[in-house]
Amino acid sequence: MSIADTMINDATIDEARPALLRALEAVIFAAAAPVTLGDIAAHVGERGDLATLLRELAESYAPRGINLVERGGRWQFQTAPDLAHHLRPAREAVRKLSRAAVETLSVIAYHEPVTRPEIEEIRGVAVSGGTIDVLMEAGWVRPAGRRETPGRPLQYATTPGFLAHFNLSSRRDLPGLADLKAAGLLEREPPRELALPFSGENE
Amino acid sequence: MSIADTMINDATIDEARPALLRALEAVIFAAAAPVTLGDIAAHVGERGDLATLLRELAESYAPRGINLVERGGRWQFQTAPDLAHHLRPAREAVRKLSRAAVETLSVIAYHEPVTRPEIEEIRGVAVSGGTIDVLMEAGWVRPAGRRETPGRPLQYATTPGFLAHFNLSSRRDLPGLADLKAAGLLEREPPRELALPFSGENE
Amino acid sequence: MGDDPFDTPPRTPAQTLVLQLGAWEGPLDLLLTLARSQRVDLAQISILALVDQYLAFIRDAKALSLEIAADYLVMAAWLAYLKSALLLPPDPQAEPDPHDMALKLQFQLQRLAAMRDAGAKLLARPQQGWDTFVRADPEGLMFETTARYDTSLFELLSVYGAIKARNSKSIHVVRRRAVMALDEAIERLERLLGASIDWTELSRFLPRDLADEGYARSVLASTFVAALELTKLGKASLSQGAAFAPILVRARE
Repeated sequence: MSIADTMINDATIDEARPALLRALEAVIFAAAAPVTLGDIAAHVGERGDLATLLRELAESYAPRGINLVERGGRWQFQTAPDLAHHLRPAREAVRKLSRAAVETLSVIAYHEPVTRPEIEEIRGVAVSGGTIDVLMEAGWVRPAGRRETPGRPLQYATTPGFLAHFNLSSRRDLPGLADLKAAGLLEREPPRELALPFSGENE
Repeated sequence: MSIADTMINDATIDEARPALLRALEAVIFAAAAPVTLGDIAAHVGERGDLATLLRELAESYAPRGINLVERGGRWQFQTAPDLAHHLRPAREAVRKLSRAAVETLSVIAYHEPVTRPEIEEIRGVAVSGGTIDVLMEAGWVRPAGRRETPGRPLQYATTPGFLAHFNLSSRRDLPGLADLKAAGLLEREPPRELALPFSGENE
Repeated sequence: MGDDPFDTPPRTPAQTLVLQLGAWEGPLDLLLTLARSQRVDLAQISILALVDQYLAFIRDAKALSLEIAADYLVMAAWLAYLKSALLLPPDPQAEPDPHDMALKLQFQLQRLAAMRDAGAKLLARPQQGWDTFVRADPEGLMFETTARYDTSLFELLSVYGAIKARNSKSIHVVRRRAVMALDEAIERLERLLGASIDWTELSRFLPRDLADEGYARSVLASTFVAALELTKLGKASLSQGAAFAPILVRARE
């Protein structure tokens, strides 16, 4: 593509921007589920830098009661979290996750893809039946292929639904992820330079 | 309510206006069905002139791809009507015509206007209704009146779309039998169907 | 209601365990709790002290003559071994190195604590359907698929050519139908022969002036075979003086 072509294209896009933003809004609003860039492009056409436009649109919605958010590469509208008190059904029991389920979920989220033996090693107990099922039923955890090691154990990972449910744009937004990584706590083996634990033994 | 109360209320409302507008947005957005003023008040509380606020909100959404509209006293968000084509865009799927369809088409082109029994006679096999439907869907064949013979069978002919697709300026541009023979097209393809004796029965 | 005997679940050994150890999800969980009672910063805990705490806890539980699950006892034995290895003078041959084992234990405790913490933080985040809400009943996106048919003129013409070629073959079939069937030939020859007992040339029974050469050949062949058939049936006699000489035929009594 020549420079002239690029310029012409850019001009066209600039002119079409408001219309494109409107189309983006409408497509994401009408979608039955969070949509990827590809889904959006399939509906509005491959025009301009959709990712940039989406971020711009999200910004314009930020102060509103409805927000445009990205969850694991998928875009959706949702209500602003601070307005929950207007929207919560008066009496609805939140289904409590068991402690084992929460722990298993965080192990999968921070270590994915992770095998069941690894989950058991980290938690120090066998994963009881019903824990992973519950997480899969909630749509937060999925089987993620087999590891190419002896026994070819099944691995687990989180889903876009997990990110959406916990209002995470991506796995990078997992709370404390960077710190845990820096501390070597997401490795499978202790880092060699880990402080000696029995420094107090000779005190 | 005293005038002083009203004034205090108005002041409070003015301060709370942006928050109230956000709450309105969220409530209408998240509702399972279009909501009445009463429904909204039940969620955000009896504050200020909801009807006026709603109209204001609707105005702020008017240029967007999502509109806030009132239908019979119920409020709802919906996509802007002019964007419908993005929500159900037409997608073209290129399809190949079946051999039977191409044969039928060629018979219609060379013999139009022609009835179905005549097509069958020329092709030597029965023509299924679906075959002619496909040709009509492709925009190449049209019904061309009834023949004034017993049973008044429907006749078929080709369309201008047919000529356009095959780059023909008129049906006279179709090569004659002699041309076909000269071009080697008469023997080009062995007939797929067996030459059943009944193919000659009508001659 | 509480008096209903059916409301009281039966006591089982497992439940006895729940009373004492049920607060922990296994030995590692117990160790983590003990470590936290030592220090908040798990990186600073004393493994030797932790081992002592664990062993003391198990000893007390035994003193209460509670059943202790096997995995707690296995951990106790392993920790006792680790303690003795750590207290012995360093042995460079020791495999695995007890210091590495201690390091690993500490790592596991830190990791478990980190995951617990992460789980709590995760649950503290705004959650879909509780803090944030999406549209209840979106229309959904769809595609209107329209078919575009693609056929070339060459395809169209060659197919028509093929139909025509097929039809000309079928005309050939029609000509082959202009034959005199054997049945017809037998019936005809028998009728013409009548009761004639004079030898007559077979060719004289052929119809004259047949314009269609193909049909004429068919009649000749059929009539000849008919003569053979009638002879076989004992209704006629055949005679030929020499090869390629005229064939003579007559009726037989």
